[in-house]
Amino acid sequence: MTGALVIFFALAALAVLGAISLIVQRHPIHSALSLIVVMVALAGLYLLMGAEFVAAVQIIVYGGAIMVLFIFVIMLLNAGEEERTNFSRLATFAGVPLALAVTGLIGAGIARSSASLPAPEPGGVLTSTRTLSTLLFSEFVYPFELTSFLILVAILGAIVLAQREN
Amino acid sequence: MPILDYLWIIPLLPLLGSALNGLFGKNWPNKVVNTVALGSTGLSFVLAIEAVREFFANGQQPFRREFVEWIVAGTFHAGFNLELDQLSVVMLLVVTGVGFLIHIYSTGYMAHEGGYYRFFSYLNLFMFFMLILVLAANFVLLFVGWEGVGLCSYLLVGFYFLRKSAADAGKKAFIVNRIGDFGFMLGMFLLFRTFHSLDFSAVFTQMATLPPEEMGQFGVLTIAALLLFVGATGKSAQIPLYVWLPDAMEGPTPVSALIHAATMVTAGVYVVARSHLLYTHAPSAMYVVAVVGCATAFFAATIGLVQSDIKKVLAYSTVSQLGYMFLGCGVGAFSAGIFHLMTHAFFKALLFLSAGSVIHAVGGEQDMWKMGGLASKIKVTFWCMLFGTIAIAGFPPFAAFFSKDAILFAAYNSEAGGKTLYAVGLLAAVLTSFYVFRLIWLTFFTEPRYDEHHVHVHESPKNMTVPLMILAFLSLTGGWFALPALFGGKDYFTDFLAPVLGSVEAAGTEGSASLEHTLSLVAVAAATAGLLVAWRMYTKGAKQGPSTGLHKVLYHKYYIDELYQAVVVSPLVWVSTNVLWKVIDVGFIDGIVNGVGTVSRAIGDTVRQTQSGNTRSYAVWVLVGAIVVFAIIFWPILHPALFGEVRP
Amino acid sequence: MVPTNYYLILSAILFGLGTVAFVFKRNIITIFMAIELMLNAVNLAFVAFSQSLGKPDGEVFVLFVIVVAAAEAAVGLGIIILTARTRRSLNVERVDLLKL
Amino acid sequence: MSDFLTQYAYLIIPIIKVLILVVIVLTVDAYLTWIERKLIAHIQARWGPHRVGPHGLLQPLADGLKFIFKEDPLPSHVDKVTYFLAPFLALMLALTSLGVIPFGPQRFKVFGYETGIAIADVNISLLVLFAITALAVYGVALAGWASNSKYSLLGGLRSSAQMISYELALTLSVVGVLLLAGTFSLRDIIEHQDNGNLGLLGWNIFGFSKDGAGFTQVIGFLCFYIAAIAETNRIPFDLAEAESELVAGFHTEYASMKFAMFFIAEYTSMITISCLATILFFGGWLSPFPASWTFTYYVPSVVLIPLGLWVIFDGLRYETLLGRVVLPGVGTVLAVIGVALIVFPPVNDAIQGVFWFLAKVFTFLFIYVWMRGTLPRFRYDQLMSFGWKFLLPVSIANVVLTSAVVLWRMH
Repeated sequence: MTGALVIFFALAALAVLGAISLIVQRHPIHSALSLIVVMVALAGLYLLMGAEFVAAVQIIVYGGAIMVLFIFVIMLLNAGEEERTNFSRLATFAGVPLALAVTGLIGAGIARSSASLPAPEPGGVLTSTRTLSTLLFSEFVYPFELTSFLILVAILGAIVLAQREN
Repeated sequence: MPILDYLWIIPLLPLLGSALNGLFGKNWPNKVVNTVALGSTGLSFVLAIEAVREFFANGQQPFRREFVEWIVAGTFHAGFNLELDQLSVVMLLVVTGVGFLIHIYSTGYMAHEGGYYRFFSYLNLFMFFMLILVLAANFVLLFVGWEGVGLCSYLLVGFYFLRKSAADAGKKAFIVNRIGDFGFMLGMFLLFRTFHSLDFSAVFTQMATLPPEEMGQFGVLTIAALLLFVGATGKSAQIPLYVWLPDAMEGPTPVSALIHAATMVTAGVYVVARSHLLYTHAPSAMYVVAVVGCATAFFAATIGLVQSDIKKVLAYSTVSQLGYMFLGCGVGAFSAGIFHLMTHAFFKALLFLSAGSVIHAVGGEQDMWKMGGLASKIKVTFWCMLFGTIAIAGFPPFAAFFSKDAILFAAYNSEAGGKTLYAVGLLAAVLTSFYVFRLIWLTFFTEPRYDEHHVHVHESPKNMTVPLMILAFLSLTGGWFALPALFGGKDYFTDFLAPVLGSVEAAGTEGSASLEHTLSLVAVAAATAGLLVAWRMYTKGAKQGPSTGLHKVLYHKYYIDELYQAVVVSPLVWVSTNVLWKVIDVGFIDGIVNGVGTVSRAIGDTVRQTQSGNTRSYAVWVLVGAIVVFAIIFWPILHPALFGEVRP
Repeated sequence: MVPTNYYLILSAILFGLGTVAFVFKRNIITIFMAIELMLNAVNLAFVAFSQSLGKPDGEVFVLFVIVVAAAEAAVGLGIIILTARTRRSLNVERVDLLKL
Repeated sequence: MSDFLTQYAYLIIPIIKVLILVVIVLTVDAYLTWIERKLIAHIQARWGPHRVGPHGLLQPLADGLKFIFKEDPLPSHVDKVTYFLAPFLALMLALTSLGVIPFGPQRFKVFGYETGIAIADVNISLLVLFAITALAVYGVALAGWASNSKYSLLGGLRSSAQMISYELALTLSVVGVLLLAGTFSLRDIIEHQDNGNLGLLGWNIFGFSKDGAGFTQVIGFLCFYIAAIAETNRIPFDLAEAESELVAGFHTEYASMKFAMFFIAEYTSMITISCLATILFFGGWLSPFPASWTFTYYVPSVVLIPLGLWVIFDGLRYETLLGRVVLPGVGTVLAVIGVALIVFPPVNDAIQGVFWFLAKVFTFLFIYVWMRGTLPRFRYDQLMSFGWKFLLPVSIANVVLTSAVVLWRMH
């Protein structure tokens, strides 16, 4: 039981608990907070694997921007507790078992297929920011440009959607 | 520029005029419409003359060219190819010339009618299709023209479509022609199946090598010839399909003159002559043609005797004259048939136009019993009509004398019951001269039977009378090509056509000049007899007596229409009403359509349930899909698990 | 050293929990969060693979995923605001009509 | 004993360092409030606090006692978890963000564990710092939402929107520096600015450098500082707690210690930002003078001795015991330290870096306070349009410009 394993299990437990709490919490703000916990835990796992840049970006973008946006919207709409309606019998009875089935399928598949993979090396030049950026601007430059267009479009869309027409 | 290389312009010009008038003519003044219609037709006439000149300049070499590739399917190939040989030359000149004259005439005749632009648009369209028909170098293109003129005839017969009789006549013409066209198409298919081509040249060159089929034995060629002849009977109003032509007189008189006398109805004759090789290789078919033609000539003439409608008389005479042409072809004298076709185009157009002028004069009245004594009032018309009458009656030196004479002579000389054919033809000639002179007397002499108070008779304007005079001149001189033949000279017309129609004339031309003279004398005597009888009966103002006995039968055209009604039409109507409509359409087709509707609605009703609009149930559906996908992806990984064997 | 498939199984579990939330929750915003959770799970798998296979491509993909998630959040939340304005409710079960 | 220490040094030493740092920071925060009140008072021609102790020097202690002993009311219908979580979150993040900041150049071994004058010296410290400051918004936003009051809610909304908007500018304005330094590590960034005899000209703000690949970052610095002020919710961007509009903004409903936590968090983040500005643009611990001017090593003493003497004499003017005893004591200590630095050169060398670092940091803190004393508050729409339409484009332009120049200089 090395230190790395300890940290892993701690963070994993944190993530899973956060995810579960996202489900059981009835107020959206609490769900959002749980999700933030999950994200921070994941960032920790990335660090553990040595993907430091991704970890930082994970927290900056997900934690610092996206989730803030969520909370902002929740506060703006002053969303209250979630009401327990059950209009969809299908979702009520079949939904959760099916979701668990999906989990089982993926889990089993991964468990049986990836046993032979080598364990990740923490740190190292492999995923230093320099490598990533070189890759990003050489091999993945077209997707990169496309994403910038995507963001532009998203901005315009958001503006158009959110403005009151008058 | 050598016009021959641009032969397609000649048919195209009328089409252009037709399009212009049809699309924009509605709001144009008559002058503009005239300019377009006459301009296009006249120009194509001029070009035709130029083309013929070049044709002669080339030493009468048959000109043949594919201008546009049209249909290519497997071995089948039909192009837009035009052909100009002696036969087409004759037809071309007749069509464009007479057509042009009739156009001029129409500008006067239709001046006060509604739908002026429509009329000329149709007329030009007809010119286009007719030219296609006569210039076509393969059966397919010829069939295009064939159908096209049928269409135009339908449109023009039903020109006064507000009048039910006119509309019905149009439909009748169309349907009866369909029957013939059906036969024609079958004939074409048979030819293609036999010779793997529909180009005249290809078919006939192959055919020339074949031996003629035995008399009475029915081979492919015979059947094809007969089928084509069926089409010809439809288009050229022969027994048994002649019934539409008299009713077609519902159309305006220029139309009757152009389409139902001069050009379209002769298309059948043209086709038979064009494919004369086929017929000469099928003697039995040829015999059938002769018999049918002869019978029609006599039969129609008898009906013509008693008709009171001036245009009906001419219509039946047209039928009978067409019979003559077929007789000529049937006995192998194709050039004689074509010769008569040409002369007939002249004098019958003349007669119709004069009749139109008469009708114009008496204000739309067509019943001869309500005319009379017009000779002094409308002199020009009278003289022109008289020319036409003499011509058709067959007095020398008028056109029909030569042509009819040639036909009868050929018939006399033809083996296999030639004498009988000759006799019947002669009798028909007597009848012909009788009913035409009857027409003259009833119309122009005897005391007037119309009331002068309402009808004020007046001569037609120049643009109607001038074409009359031209045609009168033509019907006088049109036959003189054959004039030398009488004096042992040579028949220029026959010689001219010889390259196309070949040495088939041999059958007709042999036999001494003396015999020919006697026969012509006999013919003249027959014409005179008819003239005298008519004079005897009608010169002193005859009354329209009560029609009885034979007269009644004739007056009702042997009740043929009623017969057809009973035998063909009503059973058809019954079947279509009680079987096709009530059973097949309602029960079967509507059943299918409604069934499709019902089934799809039922499916929709069931499937609609999933479209609840509830996002969560949609999410569940997404999950189901995801499970399937994952199962497929992971199957190769997972299925060892079912046997507990772990992969490395 | 932590074996790779630990990470992968963790990501599978998180993904499953995301799907559960996706069908279980009724608040639009929460459902949206569930989607983000699934994206995160996928990212974890990406990073784990890229680290264990020694290829940085996976992490580039993660960056792309994050960008897309950001854009998605912008537009999606705009839509949510609009919905809340017109429907006066954030409960997806009450938003089941295409037009009002 | 010692082997135990050597074995667990990697655990113990950081803990000790954290404790030290927290104590220092809390003290500094406390006296920062005193400085602020004094300065603003003088700017506004007032006396400011002067009752509690000489020059009101004990005012912070009094405030602290007050915070501790004040009743802590719980408003009705608040969301308890979040309501309690918010201040802790704010304080925790603020303090954590200091953890990656290197205060001095030295690296030394304790029980065979090499360490420096920084709690954590990670090679992506700048990213970590941004990550933590990015999370800082939650404290404010959640506080505003949880305390179930319209003023608080408005304050929370405002601050969350404001922080998202200005974070972009903040991050982008730093990219210029990153392009020059080519690393995320704050220590490396500082060392990259060390250009020997160029002195302060080598700092990123002026952008000269030995290899001639530098470029002035004035624009970047201005953007950074404005955005940073907005990030810390300070005047003129303190719309989250605009007294005149929303009673006290997001912390209207908070009292006593929880209120204090927000307060401390705010001042701590001020310190963090000042450190960051110092490091990124003003050469961190580097002395402004050329390396060859060794006599400048005595600047600390030259500052400390007169200060100490002045404090002594000033204290002697007091009648109160406190004045007569404490102030001279403090003055003597300062003076003695100054003398000691002259006497023991190695010590003097050791404190050079820290001295300059702190000097710069306190300059920035002074500017903070100065601004609060002088500038009026923005209107909310002005704030937004300024952030999105001016600051962001300018910082992007700075990035483009810098990268272009760097490329051109390299070839």
